[in-house]
Amino acid sequence: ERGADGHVNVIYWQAPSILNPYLSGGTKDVESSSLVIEPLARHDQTGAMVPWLVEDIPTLDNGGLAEDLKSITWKIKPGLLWSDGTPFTSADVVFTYDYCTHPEGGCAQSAKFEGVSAVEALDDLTVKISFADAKPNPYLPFVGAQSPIIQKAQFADCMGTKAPECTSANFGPIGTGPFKVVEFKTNDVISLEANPNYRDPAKPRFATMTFKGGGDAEGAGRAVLETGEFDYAWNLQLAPSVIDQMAAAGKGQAVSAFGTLVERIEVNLTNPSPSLPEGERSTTKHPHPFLSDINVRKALSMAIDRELLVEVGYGRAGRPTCDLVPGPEVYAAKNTSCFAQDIAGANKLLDDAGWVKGGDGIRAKDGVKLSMVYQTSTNAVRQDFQALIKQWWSEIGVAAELKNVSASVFFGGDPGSPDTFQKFYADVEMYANNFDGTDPEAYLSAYTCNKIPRPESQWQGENINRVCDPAYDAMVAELGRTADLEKRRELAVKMNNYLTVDNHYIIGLVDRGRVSAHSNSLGGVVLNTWDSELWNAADWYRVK
Amino acid sequence: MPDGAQPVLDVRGLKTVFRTRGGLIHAVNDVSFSLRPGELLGVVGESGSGKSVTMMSLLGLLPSPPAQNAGGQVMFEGKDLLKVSASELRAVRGGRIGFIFQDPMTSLNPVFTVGYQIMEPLRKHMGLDKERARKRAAELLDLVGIPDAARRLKDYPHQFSGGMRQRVMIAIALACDPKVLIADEPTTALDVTIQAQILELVRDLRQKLGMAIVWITHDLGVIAGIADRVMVMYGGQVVEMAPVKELFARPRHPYTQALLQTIPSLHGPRGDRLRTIDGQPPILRKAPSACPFMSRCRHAVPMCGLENPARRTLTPGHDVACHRAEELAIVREVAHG
Amino acid sequence: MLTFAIRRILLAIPTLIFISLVLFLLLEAAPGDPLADMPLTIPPEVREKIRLAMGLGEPWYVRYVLWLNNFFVTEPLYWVDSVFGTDWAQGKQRILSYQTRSPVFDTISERLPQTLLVVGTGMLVGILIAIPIGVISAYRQYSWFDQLGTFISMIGFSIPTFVTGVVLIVIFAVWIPNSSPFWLPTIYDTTLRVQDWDSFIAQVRQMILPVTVLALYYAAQISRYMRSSMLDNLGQDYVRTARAKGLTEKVVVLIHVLRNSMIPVVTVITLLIPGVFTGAIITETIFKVNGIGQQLLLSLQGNDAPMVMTITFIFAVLIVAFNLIADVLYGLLDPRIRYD
Amino acid sequence: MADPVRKPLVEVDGLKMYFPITAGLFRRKVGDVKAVDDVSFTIYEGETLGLVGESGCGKSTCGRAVLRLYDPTAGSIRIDGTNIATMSQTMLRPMRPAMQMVFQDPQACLNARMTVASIISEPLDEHTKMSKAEKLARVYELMDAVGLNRDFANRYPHEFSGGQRQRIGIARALALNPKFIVCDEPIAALDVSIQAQVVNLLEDLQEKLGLTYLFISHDLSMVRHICDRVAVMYLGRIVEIAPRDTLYQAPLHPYTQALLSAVPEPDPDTETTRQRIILQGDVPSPSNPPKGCNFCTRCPKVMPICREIKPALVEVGPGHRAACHLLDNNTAATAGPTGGNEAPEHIQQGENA
Amino acid sequence: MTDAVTTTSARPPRNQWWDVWDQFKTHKGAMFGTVVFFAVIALIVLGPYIWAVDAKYINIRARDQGMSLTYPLGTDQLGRDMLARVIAGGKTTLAVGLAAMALSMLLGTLVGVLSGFFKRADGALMRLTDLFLALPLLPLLLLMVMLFREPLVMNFGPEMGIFILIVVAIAVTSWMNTARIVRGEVLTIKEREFVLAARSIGTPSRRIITRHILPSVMSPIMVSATLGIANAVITESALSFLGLGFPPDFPTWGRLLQDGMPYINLHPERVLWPALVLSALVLSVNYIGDGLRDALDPRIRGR
Ligand SMILES: Nc1ncnc2c1ncn2[C@@H]1O[C@H](COP(=O)(O)OP(=O)(O)OP(=O)(O)O)[C@@H](O)[C@H]1O
Ligand SMILES: Nc1ncnc2c1ncn2[C@@H]1O[C@H](COP(=O)(O)OP(=O)(O)OP(=O)(O)O)[C@@H](O)[C@H]1O
Ligand SMILES: [Mg+2]
Ligand SMILES: [Mg+2]
Ligand code: NI
Repeated sequence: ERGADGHVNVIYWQAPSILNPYLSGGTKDVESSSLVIEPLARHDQTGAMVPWLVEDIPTLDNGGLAEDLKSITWKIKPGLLWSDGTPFTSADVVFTYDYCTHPEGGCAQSAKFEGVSAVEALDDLTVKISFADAKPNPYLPFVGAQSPIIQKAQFADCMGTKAPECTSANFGPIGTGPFKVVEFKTNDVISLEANPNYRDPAKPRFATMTFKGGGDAEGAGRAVLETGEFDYAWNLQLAPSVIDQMAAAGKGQAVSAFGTLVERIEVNLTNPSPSLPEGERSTTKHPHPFLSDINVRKALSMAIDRELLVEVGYGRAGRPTCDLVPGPEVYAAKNTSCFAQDIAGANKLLDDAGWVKGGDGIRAKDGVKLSMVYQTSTNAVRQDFQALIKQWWSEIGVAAELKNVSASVFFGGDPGSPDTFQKFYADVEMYANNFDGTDPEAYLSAYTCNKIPRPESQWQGENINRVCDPAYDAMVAELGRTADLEKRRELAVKMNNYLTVDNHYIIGLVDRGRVSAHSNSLGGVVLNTWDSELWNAADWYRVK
Repeated sequence: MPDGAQPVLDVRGLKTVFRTRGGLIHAVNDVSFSLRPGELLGVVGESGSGKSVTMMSLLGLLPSPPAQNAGGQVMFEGKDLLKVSASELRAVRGGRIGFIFQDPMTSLNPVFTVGYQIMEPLRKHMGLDKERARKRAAELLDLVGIPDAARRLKDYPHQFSGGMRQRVMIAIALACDPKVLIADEPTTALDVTIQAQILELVRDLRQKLGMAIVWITHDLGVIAGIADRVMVMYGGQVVEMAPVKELFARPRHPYTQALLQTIPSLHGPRGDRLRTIDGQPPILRKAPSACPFMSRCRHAVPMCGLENPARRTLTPGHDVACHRAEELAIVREVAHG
Repeated sequence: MLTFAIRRILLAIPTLIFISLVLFLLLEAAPGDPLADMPLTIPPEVREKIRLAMGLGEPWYVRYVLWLNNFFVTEPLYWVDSVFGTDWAQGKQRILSYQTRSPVFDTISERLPQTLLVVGTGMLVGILIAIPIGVISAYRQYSWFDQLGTFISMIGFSIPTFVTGVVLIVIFAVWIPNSSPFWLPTIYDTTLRVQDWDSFIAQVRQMILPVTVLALYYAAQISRYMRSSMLDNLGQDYVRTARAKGLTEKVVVLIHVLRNSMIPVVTVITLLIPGVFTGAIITETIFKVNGIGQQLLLSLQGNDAPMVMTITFIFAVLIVAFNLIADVLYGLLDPRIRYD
Repeated sequence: MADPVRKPLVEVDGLKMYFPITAGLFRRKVGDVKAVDDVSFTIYEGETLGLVGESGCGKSTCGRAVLRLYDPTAGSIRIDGTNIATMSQTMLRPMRPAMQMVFQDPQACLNARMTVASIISEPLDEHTKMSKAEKLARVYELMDAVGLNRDFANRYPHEFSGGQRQRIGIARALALNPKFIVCDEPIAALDVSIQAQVVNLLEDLQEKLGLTYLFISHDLSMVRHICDRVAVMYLGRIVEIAPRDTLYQAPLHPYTQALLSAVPEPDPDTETTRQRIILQGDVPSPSNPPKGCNFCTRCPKVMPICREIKPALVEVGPGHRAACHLLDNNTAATAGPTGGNEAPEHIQQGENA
Repeated sequence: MTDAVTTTSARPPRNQWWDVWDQFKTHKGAMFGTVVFFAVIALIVLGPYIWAVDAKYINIRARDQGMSLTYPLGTDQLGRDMLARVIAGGKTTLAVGLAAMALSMLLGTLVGVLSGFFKRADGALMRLTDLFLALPLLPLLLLMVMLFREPLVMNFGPEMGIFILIVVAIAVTSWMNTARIVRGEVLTIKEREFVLAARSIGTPSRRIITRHILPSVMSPIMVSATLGIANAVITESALSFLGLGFPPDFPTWGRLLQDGMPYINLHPERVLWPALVLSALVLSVNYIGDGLRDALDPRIRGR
């Protein structure tokens, strides 16, 4: 029965700053708002799509998807109400599209609507999305926590430049989700209560929820596992031994699941040397003096003991990987060739390639020393990885100078800063990235020549390694034309292998799962890495 | 000078030492004196001779540590002040015995009004309520010659000039009609014209209130003007004690003699060179076994190094602590002649 | 005194404007991007659009003047409107945070209460501990109490709050089972409203740990000042005068000496007060008090320039203001000092 | 008795030293502390001029201004014929050795962190290029001269008695063989028994080295002992200046008279019988002196004219000048009705001087 | 008529520092502090010879060990020897603390003395101080790191370059209190008679400052300096925390503390030891400061 289980406490150590995912792409904001506003369909914990506000998933079979892949038609469940009691209609869906694609709105999720030519309401409960070109993967708009439906009535006056000024709407969106916002304190806390108009009268089981933000992963884990003050803690990026020790207190348990997030080392194929004139550093004008050599890249990869990295850094929340695309099941390449650490092999490889160890133990060839800068963002686990990897590399005669940059600078796209991951003023850098949903197309398409960050593009672009190979560009184009799932799979694996095990441009390290924790008394938690973690909060209940 | 009356204050064999890092300092050695009612006892001596320490140790006002009483008794109203309880002592301080300190600039608390500071002892010792205490405080200020007294009660010490602050100090000391007033160099920091004002005031007050006063000073001129008897201190000891005229006319201790000769006179014949007392005051590190003045004394004999001369009565009322007091009296007489 | 204050205020205006310019340029020049927080999955073109929507397309001087105008004109208008129900602001654009897209002043005013409560109480408790410790240490200089006090305050000074805080959490929330009455919450509930006795107790309990950490930190500093100030004053002549008046030691020390000793200490405390407004970053983070300090840290990490700019500028204003207040207080407490 | 043949060493003419008082929003100058207000005197080579007066009357300021430790507001200071009143500090530096100062508080004027040797050799460091050994030799010489044991060279000031400290100060002043020394209350902080030593030392040095002193003091008996001429100051002005004996025997200004009568005599017989002039009240603030005669607020012989017009310093005897309307009246009484009219003119001259 | 104090022969003036030392020796707290301080120094300087283990060597198989004979202070989460890390961290921490403190004192004293001594410079310098006081530290540090990190690292190598950067950054943001205290002190000392005496001798201002003013403001400077070391050490740890500090594999005590925090329950010794040495350092420096303050003042020295 709705509200029977009283109160639940959730802690996210990153505090949500806004409840409108269209104005902020931050995970914390997306996930917290997913308690309130919902998309048409979601992915479940296996990555499979499940209808959410619609009757079923449109497919070619059920006719929801046009044969030419140029349109998709969603049928909304009848009788849905917003939390304020007004009916949920296709007009809201259309409005959401208009809202996000308004040219002055600065919508954070506009990529979701890329290629969409029109969104029309066929009737109150039917929405048709048309694409400019055939779209092999049409399940981007309105699927997943990033593109939920917002209420037209509430946001009608918040279009374009007005968007950020609608504070009360942004802080308290009216939704169809299990909870509604009572009070939102930005970067601090959200008080929620059960949505009286939620479609399932028995849900949610909790009458109220406190969604607290702030602090650090350690404190959040402690609050659930050790002190028992909270019921659910998100994303415990902590050393496994620490989590185990906390869990030993017996107040709660850690749960984990895997998605597409891969911790990797990106190899710079261009020369980042500070001696180059500004504007030419890390550009394709100057190939990297030694990382252009595949043997060096391969040796770097071979020297790494990924299993140990997992053990040290992620425990249950990680598994070794050589790949860029570790999931979902259908697209996973499942290479294992790199799992065994092979220092001797790496040494031999380098010896054979003519890199000889000097008196200082560092290899060199033609006066080029294998000495590099290894950067990453500031984060305890990454720093441990850096230290470990640095040592392994030193065993194969490669020197690394470690550098860590505050995450806000590293991931901030400020073209003025020398320390961003895109500018890549280092020889190798380590971070994690993933893709939304279950389709890797956009993700794999990043490594084309035209997406190389360069001064002319204000250093924007996702091709961090500066890979530029017409063959790869061709594969990207082909993937964009292929709708057949099996063919897409083959192509994706090929592309993955091209970037990783074949060329070692990207040295995959750890397939990072998510570890969250919930108290023993919180039932119904199903950790989902393909969507919001809180996707099924309506089903949560108190274990009696 | 009411001779023979019962003394109000009788000090016997007072000894005070300081425990410092460098060892003991015997600042006051066996000082005895008595104060008769209504009498003004002048205390002179060079700087560091123990004048202030003596007076402060009477009332236990020295910081302890390092100061420590090493013996003696201070009889006041039938009780030994060195032995009474802390609360009894507090009743005497400010109530029965008033104290005026040397430096009027620093002896008043800068953050309280003058009125508050005068009223404090009144309320404490006489149990006056606020209103009555204020009235009395105004009377006192008026008494010490501060015009517009009632209004000035609200002023802070820094709004008063040095001379006026000293008057305030006097008012505080007089607040509870003390039997004894101890004034520790009350005019040293003041100008001559202001000093003259204060001296005049004290003469007046003495007549009006009739209390016994101990007046410490460096200035023999002041002593000559107001004292009934004089106690000369040197090296923590009393070296001579005599009625004022007697002392100026017939000083018996070489130190007193030298002291009288060092000061140039305003009117007398102008000598060519001032007489000096050469050498250093003694360092009081050990209990005295010799005459403390020996090293600077022109008349020292071997005897002086062997034994600290005891104080003896030379003529009635005139005590000296010198082995050669009798001879020197004659020497000086001759020199005068 | 009044002219002194006015003079100082007039002098402060150019200083503050200059400070604001320096701050703005600093933030401008500092590396970092407000979009760093967003997932890497958001493509660059979208990011560029978002940046434009935030107003980052304008040159810095335009944004600076805009900020000045907003800070000194628009925001006060809004404030007046909210107090008197007028409509002078007429919907002018306010200073919006990049992160929350909401007016920074709303966020600040939302957070100020808990910061003031927790950090303020921390300081207050710190002062209340420090003063007696300072007084006793000075009065009994070189006694064991004094030595211990010195020792503890040095420890308090040398161990960072992130250590003391966590140690307290481990002791009071982990080792002590949470069924025990001595168990204390470690996560500050900012939604708690004190309505009745129970919620009052809950509020007190959740404040104990952060307040303790802060109090230790402040007490360590202030007790040192207190001690040395007391020592200075205990040696003064007026203390002897007070004793000679027959006052009890209690009155002498607690009225005469303390009052004088407090003069420099009060000004030291006054100068510490601006820190109360900006909160204690580390303590707030550890205990999730989510006050101004934590917001500043978040904004810095998120390169939320309008928020950082506004908070730091308010801080600058407070520093300047409290410097002035300290001087005025000094004049009020110490009658010898008259400014004119 | 000013010997006209003797050469004047220091000539001070119309010296004014005002300290500005600022107030208001913009720190505008609203007035002056007239610490020294139009003072003129001459000191002849080898003589000692005494400067006496109450605390705060401007004695120290006058002494310091004469040495250009302050920049005077107006007036000229001629030392050995050179006007130093407006000279720049760098030009002045070579003149410094000729004029030195001994300070009132022997504790405060010695840097507690320096040894005696380094204190005494500071002037040598500044003005000579002596070697270390030479300097040490000179320091020992100076210490001998002022009667300090050479062993004390590396002790610190606090280890000395007041008199010894003052000797250190005097040794420092003597280091550069000055001609002229301003002694700013050199004995005020000393014990009576030690005062005599210092005064004797000063006299001996004067005799030996032919020094000229400006001796500032408020101890009238000591001034009488050491000085040849005495100037009495009140509230920034000289009220009377005369050869010593004249002044002490026949003081003309009521303030001088009061001052002399206030000095207690160490003689109980005269003390009890003496008639004192007790002045009432305090010295007015130098920032707001009375309109007429500065002394009019306390003067026992005050007349209406005193509250209106500042008397000028007039010659009343050989080398004896005083500023009092009483004296005008005396002269007026003898010089006839015109004298009364002359007075205002005097003032104007005095003001303009 | 001999002086009460007579000695036989004239000794030439001896070095003043001997007197300072003589007095210093008598201060119990200061001697205790010195002993602890030198013990810490000895640990840092001699430690690497006695305990010749590479602080950066990762022995992943031996991670998270408790205290044992092979690992006297245990190992960290990567199996690095904690004792070696404490020793190595001390070197950096102490160097940063001392250097930043020295630089901050230098700046503070310079500004304080100039603004206290020269009336005309006062206004401007005090506004400057206000400005720095009101500046937020974090953006300033971020900016400094961004602007200067690369050039410094290029010229001095990664460790030295960042060392310089951090020292300068800490000093630049912490000199203001010293400046204010020194200014206040200079203002009073300037009015003292011995300064006037120096003027009357003709000593130029710059030598008055060096000879008279500076030694007299030593004791407040000493006090700020002792607090300054603690402050610098703690700021350094905060900087490491923000990723602005030394390279992450480069231990400092602040970083050891940071690193140990998550393990406080599991391996409390990882926090305990760095905290212990850190406190010992700060405490000893404070006591030394106390002793020096007394010893530098001949007036107290005489007692
Ligand atoms: N707190 C103290 N610690 C150690 N010695 C002290 C202390 N107070 C006073 N003395 C010593 O006691 C002796 C007597 O000092 P006292 O103050 O009584 O002298 P005095 O005669 O009053 O001198 P003055 O005329 O300068 O006031 C001196 O030698 C002094 O050094
Ligand atoms: N630097 C200054 N700024 C403002 N006023 C000053 C300054 N120096 C002195 N005065 C004022 O000038 C007047 C004369 O002071 P001065 O020190 O010359 O007096 P004095 O005769 O030497 O007094 P004392 O006998 O106390 O030494 C005093 O009122 C004093 O307050
Ligand atoms: Mg005394
Ligand atoms: Mg003077
Ligand atoms: Ni003579």
